[in-house]
Amino acid sequence: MEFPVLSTTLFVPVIGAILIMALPAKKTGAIKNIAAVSTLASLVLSLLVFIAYDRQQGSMQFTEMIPWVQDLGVNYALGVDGISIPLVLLTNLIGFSAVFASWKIEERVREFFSLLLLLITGVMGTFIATDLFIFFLFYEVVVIPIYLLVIMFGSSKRVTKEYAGMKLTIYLLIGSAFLLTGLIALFVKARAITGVPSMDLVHLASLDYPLTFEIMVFAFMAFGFGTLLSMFPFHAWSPDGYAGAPTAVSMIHAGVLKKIGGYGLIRIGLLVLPGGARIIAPVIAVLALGNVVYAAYICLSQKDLKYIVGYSSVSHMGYVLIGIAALNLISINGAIMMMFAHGVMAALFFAMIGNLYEKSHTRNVDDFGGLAHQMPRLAAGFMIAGLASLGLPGMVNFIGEFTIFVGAFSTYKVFTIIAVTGIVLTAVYILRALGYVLFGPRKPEWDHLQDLKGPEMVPLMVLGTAILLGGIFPFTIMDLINSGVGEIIAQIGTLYVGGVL
Amino acid sequence: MIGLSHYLIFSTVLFGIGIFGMLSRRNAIAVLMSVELMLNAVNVNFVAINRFVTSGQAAGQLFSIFVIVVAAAEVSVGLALIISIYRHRKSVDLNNFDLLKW
Amino acid sequence: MSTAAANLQLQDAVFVMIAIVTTGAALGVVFLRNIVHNALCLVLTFLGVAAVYFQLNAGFIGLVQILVYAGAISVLIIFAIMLVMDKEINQTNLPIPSLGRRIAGVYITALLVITLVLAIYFTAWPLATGAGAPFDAVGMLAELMLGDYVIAFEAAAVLLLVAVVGAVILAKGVEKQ
Amino acid sequence: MLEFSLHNAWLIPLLPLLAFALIGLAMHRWPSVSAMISILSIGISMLLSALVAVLVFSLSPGEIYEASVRWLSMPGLQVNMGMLVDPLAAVMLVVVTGVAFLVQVYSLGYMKGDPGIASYFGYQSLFAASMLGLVLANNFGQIFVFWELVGVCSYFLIGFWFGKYSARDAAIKAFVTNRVGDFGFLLGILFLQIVFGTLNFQELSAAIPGYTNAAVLLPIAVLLFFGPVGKSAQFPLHVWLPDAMEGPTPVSALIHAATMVAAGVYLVARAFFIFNAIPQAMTLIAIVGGLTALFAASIAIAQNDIKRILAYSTLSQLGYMMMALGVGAMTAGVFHLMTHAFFKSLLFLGAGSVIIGMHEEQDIWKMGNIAPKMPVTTWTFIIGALALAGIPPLSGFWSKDEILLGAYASGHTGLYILGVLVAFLTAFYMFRLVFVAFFGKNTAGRDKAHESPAVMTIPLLVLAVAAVLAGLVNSPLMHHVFGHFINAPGAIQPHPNTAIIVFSTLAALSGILLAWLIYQREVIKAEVIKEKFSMAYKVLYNKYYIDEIYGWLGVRLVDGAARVLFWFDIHVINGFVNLTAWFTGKSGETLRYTEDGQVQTYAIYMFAGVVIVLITALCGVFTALA
Repeated sequence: MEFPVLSTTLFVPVIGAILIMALPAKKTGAIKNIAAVSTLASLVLSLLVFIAYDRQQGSMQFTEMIPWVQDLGVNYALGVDGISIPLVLLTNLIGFSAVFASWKIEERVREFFSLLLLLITGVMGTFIATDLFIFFLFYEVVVIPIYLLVIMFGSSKRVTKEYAGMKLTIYLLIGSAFLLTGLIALFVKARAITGVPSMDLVHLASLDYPLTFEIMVFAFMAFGFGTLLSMFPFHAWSPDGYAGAPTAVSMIHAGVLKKIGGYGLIRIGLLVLPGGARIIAPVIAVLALGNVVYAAYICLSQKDLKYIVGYSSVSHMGYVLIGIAALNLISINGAIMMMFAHGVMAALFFAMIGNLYEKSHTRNVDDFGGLAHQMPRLAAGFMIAGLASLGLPGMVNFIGEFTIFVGAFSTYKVFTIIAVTGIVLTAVYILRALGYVLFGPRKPEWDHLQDLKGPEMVPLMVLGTAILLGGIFPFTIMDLINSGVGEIIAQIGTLYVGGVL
Repeated sequence: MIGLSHYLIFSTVLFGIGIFGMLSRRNAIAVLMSVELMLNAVNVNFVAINRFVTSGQAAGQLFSIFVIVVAAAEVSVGLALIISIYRHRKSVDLNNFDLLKW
Repeated sequence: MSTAAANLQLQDAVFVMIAIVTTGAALGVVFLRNIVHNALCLVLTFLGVAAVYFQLNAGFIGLVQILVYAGAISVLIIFAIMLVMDKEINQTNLPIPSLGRRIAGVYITALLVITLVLAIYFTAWPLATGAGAPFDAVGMLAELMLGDYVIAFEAAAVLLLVAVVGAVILAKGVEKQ
Repeated sequence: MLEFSLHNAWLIPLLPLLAFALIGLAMHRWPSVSAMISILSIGISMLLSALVAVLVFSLSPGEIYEASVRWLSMPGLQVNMGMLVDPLAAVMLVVVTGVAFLVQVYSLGYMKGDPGIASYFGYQSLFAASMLGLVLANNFGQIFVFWELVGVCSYFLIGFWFGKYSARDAAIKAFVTNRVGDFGFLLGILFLQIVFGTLNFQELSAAIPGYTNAAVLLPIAVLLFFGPVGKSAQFPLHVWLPDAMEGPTPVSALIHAATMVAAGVYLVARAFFIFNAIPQAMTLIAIVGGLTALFAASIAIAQNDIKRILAYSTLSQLGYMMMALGVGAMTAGVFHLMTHAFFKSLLFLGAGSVIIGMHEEQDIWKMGNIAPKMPVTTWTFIIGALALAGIPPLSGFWSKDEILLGAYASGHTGLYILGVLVAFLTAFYMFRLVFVAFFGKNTAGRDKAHESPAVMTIPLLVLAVAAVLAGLVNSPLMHHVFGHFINAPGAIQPHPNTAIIVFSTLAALSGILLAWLIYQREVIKAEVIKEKFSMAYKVLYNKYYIDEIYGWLGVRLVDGAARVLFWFDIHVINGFVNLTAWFTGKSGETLRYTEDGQVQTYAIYMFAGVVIVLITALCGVFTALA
């Protein structure tokens, strides 16, 4: 038996959480160190997986399987392929950064970090599970820490943190209810076809389902995953949720949790139900336009930095959605790249905003001005995140956007043209916000703010490096993604979109 | 010719009387007694079906024994509860016990 | 033949009589206003049911029924009545004051009985041929109880123990410090 | 050595990139070290470029060198990072590295004492790297990547003095306006990728002639042209360039006069085979170019800020180049790009020298007669102005003449007349500037003026030499060697026409004469003209109110729509969400009264449920029986 690298990656944070819970609450330093070490261990392991994955061979690697509930065909089955590795890596990059972004927390440290570590495990689990039941189980593991973290450590501005936490959680649960319905329908149908109960994704994907069934179940999944991905018009949780959440949760939520939606849509939606995807894809594409343009417009009128990034992440998810909806190799490659890219970018953004908020106790754009004088490093972080957000080449986001546009353009001409207007709107709101916060005359009332230093630099270094390396050497990630998506496309045959557009 | 149906209808009637008693009496002990009626109706079913359908086996009778055991436990606990309530509230009238309302 | 047939008819007549008496007693349990009368009717019902068991070739169950229900439980109930009665004895078993709930009770009871009777009528019962042959029910019960169902049997034992302890504590009350 | 430099031409952009990385990561604490690294790297790049150019121009025309590495690839999409070295690229390499080197040297003097010198040189290096990458690009994907990167460098350098509101806003405006152009450019690239399956210039140029579906090719060409319109600040996206003068003057010289804004012209020249396949697109380019040339020149007449005059002049000259390309005179357009790079950066650097000498004074009316105090600056500036005006035998003369010749020879007589008019206006506004700023009557600020240090004047002198001589490469004196190499199939190569030469020279001379009469001899009072044409003057002074119109549209349409949509989001979508929550809460509020605490009520519910289930089951049985 090989070394179970995925399980180790997955459960190191849990072990950390248990250790933290065993410590006395006063030992905050030790608690933070344990959190940092355990997330670092996961990060290193996932980097190893990223490097060691055999791209020529493709398919699921590092697989592990332990039978669990045999009557239902449930196995504790893990495995990664080209689609999940970038997201696992993303989770750990952000998880590690999130620990450092929360370094200044002084109240209920033990609760905070143990919940955070559980959250990281939950998110990671969804990406490496190859069994539907395990996938769903980890997804549910995520919900509770999120809720607790928001209502315990969040901040109240336009909406109270209780409202934000409740909204977030209920949306997540509504999405998961639809998801569960779809999953159960799938399971039952598959058992009716083969007579064998199985929750194995590969097995489920290999079956042919009746078209009406596929459409129905895909619609359920599109709703469930779409809610998770903040698909228009189910996006209302996202800006409020981020605004209310503490920094680390905003980072993880915007960075990776949302990506579960896109990941699920590809892994379960497209792979298992290609027929349904064909019919419903145009609908998703239309809604994606809603995301891109509508949310970008709203960003223009926002004053709270977290709302700007919150709505902008809704807008960027539109690119992912249209990439998925275009149903071709290039666009799906782009969608996954975009998920990775947006993850690191949004996390960096939230880390910077959180840092600034912690010191200045405001997030209102108009309160600031000329902060680049006092805090050049913070300004650099903001600039990197902002330029990545508007899709500057050299940043990893550009790769995602460009690839999505190329892929989507071959399927939906008009839609893509509308979606590309997003790059102009994004430039406007991002540059305005950054300009108003960072540039302009020095304001003496912010002279007491200290620039980033010590642990605060970690998110900037880790995430900034990821953004730049990914942007300058895109083939390192793209080849990996392509090996996974290529397999999907090969497996489900050529996809075409049902409607004429 | 008396058959299975007659026994079942007899038990149904017994059960119905039990339900009505349970729903319409205000004395807690009377309600408890109604419940006993229902349990007995169930037992009649077990034994009758055991006799007519799975003849030569004893599983149905066994279950009625278990029901009796559980009923005995239920009665003892139920009566103890009633006594306990009576000690505090000086009443066994169910209409007076609505502390858990809305 | 004729004796057997007569025997059967006699049995039928006996069942009808038992059923009428038992049902009447059950009605008495519910409708009489004196709680002590109710309790006595309940004893009668228990006995009637025990008679039905005997008729169904389930002598052991019948005996258990008499011992446990007509014996123990009835006594318990009467003791309880004795402990809690402090009112006019003829007003001890009144219907609930809410007319609506009473009507709802009537409706539900009626519907339930009708549907159950319909269900019984329309069910194709897989009747066993040659039913009613006597067999060693007690021996089989013993085997089942200590064989396949031993866990349930033990659980029932524990349940009884817990019930006894619980009843004692509840009835006795916890002393305040 | 020559071979080496050709095969390793990728070093040319890479060196400044390394310099940027070094400065950004390690050296930003030591400004002078940063500056040295930057200048050294661009200097080596310049030498390499020169070697490359020498080699390319010794090959036979049409011979090119291409190499590329995989960057982003998947089945159906291949974007490489490559290099395409041909005469066009070689010329651009020399121009960019040469001007960048001189500007960086000049910056040593100009930026002296600024606290942000290290980051200034970092951005300069990044800009040089991106611009050189753009020049060397062998496919549209790569060109787009560097296109955006030069844009962001421009953003950083315009906003370099970010403490000023105006600099901040100008930077944002520049980037956003460029983004509008890039929107179309990106769509054009997407179209190309989808239609032809490749972005490589060589492959496209092989495929386009065989492709006859004009209904597809026309939108591609128009969309692609969006990019140059934004980057080269053509009407109607020209608004950012004058504001971009908020950046340090050397930046204006390098980025917003000589190189980056010429990238649009370069792109049109590079993709000439696409545009040339569609006559309508060519006409569009020519008209946009011509319009911009005239429009900007007319605004330049009424401006008072020395840098703004030069900025509008740049706009106008870029329009000239576009017009040249649009009429099919590709050689002339690129030729003018090159000569313009030299004399316009000379003018900007001269203006910078004046600004420094006058202690941050930019209004020409507050200068006056500074010539004696700043001789080198003055005379080099005048050389630049003469070159720009197109006085023989300076470089501007040769290139401008080629453009007018091309317009005339290709049958675009209207554009030709427009071109002559612009030549006249150019000469006029440039010498208005020269006479007012350097020889004016106003002596208020003269005493404080002083000549700049050698580190600034030497680049001026070098550029002045280039401005004088650069035109010769495509003159009859050198047998039109430039046009021999830089050409495209289908581009026109007209024969020289003496009448046109004489005519355009006369136009320029009369412009200078008019400026002399008005502003030096004051035969005609400037005020009188201003009074007489006050309406026209106001319109010109306010740049045709285009900024105001855009501002109004921006506020009304974009911000207004944003507020409306936000209202919609908060009140309709969120409102719906909250409504569901409210409904759930209310129904719970109502339904809780069904829980009255009566145990028998609960029993009723329970048995009601049992009855419902039973009846349902029974119905099922009945249906099965029926």
